[in-house]
Amino acid sequence: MPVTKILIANRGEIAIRVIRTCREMGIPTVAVYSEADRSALHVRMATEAYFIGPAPARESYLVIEKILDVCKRSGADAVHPGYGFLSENAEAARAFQAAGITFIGPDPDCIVKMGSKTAAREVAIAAGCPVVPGIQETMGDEALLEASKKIGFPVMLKAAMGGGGKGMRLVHHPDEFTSSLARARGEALSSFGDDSVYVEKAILQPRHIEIQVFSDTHGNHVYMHERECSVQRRHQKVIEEAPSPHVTPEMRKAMGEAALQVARAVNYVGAGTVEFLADADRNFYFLEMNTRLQVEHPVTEWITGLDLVKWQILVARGEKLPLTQDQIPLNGWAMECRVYAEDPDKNFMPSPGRITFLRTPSGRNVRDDSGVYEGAEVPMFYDPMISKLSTWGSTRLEAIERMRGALTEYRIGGIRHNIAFHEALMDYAPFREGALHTGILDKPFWKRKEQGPDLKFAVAVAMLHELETEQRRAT
Amino acid sequence: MPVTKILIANRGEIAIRVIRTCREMGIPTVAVYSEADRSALHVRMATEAYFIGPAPARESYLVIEKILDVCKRSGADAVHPGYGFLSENAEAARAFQAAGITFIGPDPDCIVKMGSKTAAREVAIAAGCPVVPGIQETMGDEALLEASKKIGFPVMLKAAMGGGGKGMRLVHHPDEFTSSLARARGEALSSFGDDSVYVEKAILQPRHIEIQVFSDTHGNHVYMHERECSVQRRHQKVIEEAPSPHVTPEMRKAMGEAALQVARAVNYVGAGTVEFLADADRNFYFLEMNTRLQVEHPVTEWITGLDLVKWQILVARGEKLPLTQDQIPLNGWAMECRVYAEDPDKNFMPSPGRITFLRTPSGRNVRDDSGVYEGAEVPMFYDPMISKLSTWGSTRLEAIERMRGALTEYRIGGIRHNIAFHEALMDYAPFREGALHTGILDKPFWKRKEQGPDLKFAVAVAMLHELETEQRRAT
Amino acid sequence: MKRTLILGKNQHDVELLRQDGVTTLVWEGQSQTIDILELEPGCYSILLDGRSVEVRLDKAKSADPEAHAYSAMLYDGAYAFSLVDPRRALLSGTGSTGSGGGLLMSPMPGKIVKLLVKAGDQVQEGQTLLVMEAVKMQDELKTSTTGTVKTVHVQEGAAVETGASLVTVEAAEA
Amino acid sequence: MKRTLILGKNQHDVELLRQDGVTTLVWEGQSQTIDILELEPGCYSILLDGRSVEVRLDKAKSADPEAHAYSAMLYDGAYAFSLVDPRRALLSGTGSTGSGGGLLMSPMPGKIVKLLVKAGDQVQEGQTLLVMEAVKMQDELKTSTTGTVKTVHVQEGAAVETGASLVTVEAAEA
Repeated sequence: MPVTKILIANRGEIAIRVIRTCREMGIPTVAVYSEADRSALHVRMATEAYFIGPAPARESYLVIEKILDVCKRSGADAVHPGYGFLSENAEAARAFQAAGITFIGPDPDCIVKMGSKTAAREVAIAAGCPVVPGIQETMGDEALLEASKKIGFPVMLKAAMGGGGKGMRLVHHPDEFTSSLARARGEALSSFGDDSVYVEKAILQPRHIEIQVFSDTHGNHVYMHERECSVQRRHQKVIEEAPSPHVTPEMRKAMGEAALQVARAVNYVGAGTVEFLADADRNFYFLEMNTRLQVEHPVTEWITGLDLVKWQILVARGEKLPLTQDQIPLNGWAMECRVYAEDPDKNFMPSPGRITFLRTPSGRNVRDDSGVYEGAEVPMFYDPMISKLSTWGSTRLEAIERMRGALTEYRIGGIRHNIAFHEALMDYAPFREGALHTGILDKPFWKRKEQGPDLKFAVAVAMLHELETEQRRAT
Repeated sequence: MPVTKILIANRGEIAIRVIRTCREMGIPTVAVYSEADRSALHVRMATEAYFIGPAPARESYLVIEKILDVCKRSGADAVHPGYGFLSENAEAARAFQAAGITFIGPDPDCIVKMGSKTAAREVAIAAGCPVVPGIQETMGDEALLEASKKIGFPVMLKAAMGGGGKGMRLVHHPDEFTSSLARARGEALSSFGDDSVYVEKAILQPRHIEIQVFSDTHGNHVYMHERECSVQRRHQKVIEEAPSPHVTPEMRKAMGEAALQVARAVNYVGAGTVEFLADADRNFYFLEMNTRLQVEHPVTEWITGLDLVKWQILVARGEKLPLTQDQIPLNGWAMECRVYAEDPDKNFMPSPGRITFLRTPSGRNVRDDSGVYEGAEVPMFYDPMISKLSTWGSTRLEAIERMRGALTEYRIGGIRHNIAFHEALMDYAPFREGALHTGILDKPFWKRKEQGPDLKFAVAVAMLHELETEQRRAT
Repeated sequence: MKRTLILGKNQHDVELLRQDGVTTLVWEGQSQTIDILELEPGCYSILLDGRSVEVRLDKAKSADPEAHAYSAMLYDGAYAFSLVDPRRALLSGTGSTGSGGGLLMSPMPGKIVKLLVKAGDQVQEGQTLLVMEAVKMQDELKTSTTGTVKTVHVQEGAAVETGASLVTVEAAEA
Repeated sequence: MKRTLILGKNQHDVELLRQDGVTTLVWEGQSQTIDILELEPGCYSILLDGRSVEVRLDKAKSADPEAHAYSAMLYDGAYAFSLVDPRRALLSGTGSTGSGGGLLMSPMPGKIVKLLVKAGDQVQEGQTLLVMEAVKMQDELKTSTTGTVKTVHVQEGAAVETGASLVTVEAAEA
């Protein structure tokens, strides 16, 4: 299929990420922007840029017809959806196909199948991939309680159409069951428009470990090892790394092969991620499959040296995967911090606004995937992630120390952000030791550091100096 | 030897480079600055900073007593000299030793020996390392002419104490000999205070290929493969890469082992570089040894994944080399462009001044070792190199395409610079094909590109808009 | 001239002396030589007996013209400092200020959803003065000063920037 | 209002039309829809029928108050453009200007080492007008206009910034 001009149906850092690879491949890019994004970096960096409507995503970035219209106006013959927005929208993928435009992602049927947790679980079971013990059917309240008793508490309630942690509830005891279920259904309904809920065995202190898979249209499938994504806050990933300190070579191979079984079972095409929960004994269980490029793909790029966006484009062109399984490298260790416009002192409340000052870190084995610039506006309408800072080291500790150095260099003015929170995490003993699980951030470990005496002295000097200057000016 | 606080006797990007590794290792740093450098980035990033005198380097950065004095005031117990300045100054190394301060570099005797081209050549011959046929003795004019006739023209005249291409002359025919020799002696005298000149067989269209070596105080020596540095302008490196497109695995091994023979012969300690000339038939000849960290060390760091500054510090502490020869990796390909404040349209005249605008490239496998920031002043007193931009790719072509993309993102305002020159080089066929030799830039290949129609239109729009705004304001 | 630097609940006597080309910071009676360079407006490179520190001051808007107060934040937006005349420091009861002399400032750009006090009201430390909204999340803003509401600088429904003055509370005499 | 854009030896009739909220660039009679946004002073994001181009204008100092000329450089410091009234374009003989209307500007910060002309002198295209020095290298600055020296804006020994006006040459009538 021809991929000669790519429309990027996204914004922020992922749009920049795709533009960079397209530049290297000599492919012109088409950006789209809402009213809130005329001055955004992706508009400045793309070859072309077109307006698609009001700031709310459902009136711009999520409107399939508008994206199709820009394809026609610009002559783009392919669409890269990034992550979020239309990336796992089967209707969009179908609409592009129908218009003769290459959708850089898997087949719409595959998106549909993997978009339903229950259907995905069925696929995994059929493919011989281990799943968490539980009842995959959605059912009434009474039946769910009975099923939970059979599985044995603690159990986890999950929204059938869910994602991102919404509609998930841990239930320790039958007594809490009814009220927890009501809340889970409520969240599921408001978030996904569907109150279907199912029940699973709860894995306590689980690790979230995922396998990057890649497949072409010729039936070739490879895995690019694992990513460790256990460091989460409210089910949202905060720090990702590759490889995982928990995974042995044997476990890596077993997880990789289990993930490929799932990919093969759905004739997967392109970049995909099979997510697993792992317990302390290195048992692992299929969680879900994301049929798109993942936010945290840079850590995989660091340890393999591969360009995942380039591979996506090659696959979309109908080419074969450039490497076979035994040619996929695994070198050193990579770490990624998600930098958010949010206030760690105020319960991580989003902090949109104008970035009045920006100094980004650089140097050896530091990568900053940023969607902003000095003077840029962080709109209140979208996800407040402004950058992904990643580092590589020959060991995990080296990657951590490099990350801490890079965080020290990162200066963002005008908005609140979570740099200091990440700095504290780099020093947090359970994190450094690699004793990770998805609840590692539940214990309040973080307090903003007191300023050292030198910083106080310096503030005094700067303020006295400014006051003097002001008074001199006034007289 | 204790290395608990490091004074960096340098400025610019190399001072930043050393600070970054020290931060990762938890070692406090001490910067020194001249009158021209109070606002320089290394002063801002170091733990401490001390003033050492007027702008000219001979009154500040080159004054050994001033550096020693700051060691005492700050309690620094080690000095990292960077490159240039005191890095190959045996007297400085001795003075630090005498004061009980660790000099992060080899023994002073070793610096002396390798500082003289003729002595270095004797070492190489004795160590069994091939050298360019020639007469290593310095002698009178008549004797030099006779020797040249014996070697056979063309010959190369070289300053015995020289470096950086100064005092070098290619002589094609005996008729030109006398006048060329006079100019070579004149340049040698004014540049190095010594008019001694020797003669060598001229290698036509040679490649400049160098081997990075590393040695510890326990007699261990490794090489970290080669760097290709043939792309030079007036004997100054412009672009470096690793590995070299000219070097086969056999040649790499032979060159590496020849370099180690030299290192062993002088009981070398620390980071060093053995430079070779190579001809079209893959013969290689010892040129000189640099007893310090090289400007272009990042390309070696890219392909090996190693931190050369960290290794320098470990060796200075008396530790053993972390890896043995067969553990030194070689992955992919790396490219480095030296970004200068200079005007390629005006014969590369230096262009000091204030950087009014700066946007540095980022993203996957892009590294910018910069010594400046937006608002920084590039002083007229020092080397006008402001940054080293390096990229890595799984192949040479990928590294080149990534470099071109990164150059496109690099925006520097307020001063002239050579970004557009590097962009043009990335498209220059002999360069892309890897047909490199030290004269590749002698042929004028470069003309600044005409602006495309879109840029002209946009300039018209911007100017008309500004004019309107101005006129609205005036009325 | 001596001033009082207020950091959270602490206050320090500070003074900058300039003599014979040497600048000295006197902090609670202790002196150290300093060198200060303004790199760009509000951004300072400061050497304290050689130790290199960088400070970026974002002046917060103060609606109180009499204050002579000088509020500042570091680049990470997390700390608030004030510089006042020593007499005022005593008067305003800064021993219990959160963001400088009883002045509540906006921690984010957003909208004032609800005002819960008016001038003259008596308030207690920890009491909610107003509710703000940003990105569809609401936040209750509390005072860290016990005393009397002197001025309410904003109206319900108003859009405010980070650092905007919201409510000034005059501390009760201790 | 129509203007003439001068780029090196070329000149183009240009006009910006604004109607019903749509802005149009007319370039030598050809129209295209444009969208312009000032990102920060002097830095523009421009969409030309969708094509995204960024322009950073560094205004060069012009010492000629009558010029109405508008000189600009892109961020890489390499190109000079002028915008003039069409009548002036004819008068000033811009067909042979280098950096805009016979005005020689400083290409770098440096020192004027030697002035070789004075007001009233006749000069030829390519003739050296003065010698500058920067970083110990000297550079001869030549005119690209044949005509008469109108004004010498600098003195020997003066330190000048990039873009400073040095010498204005009035073009001879063709």
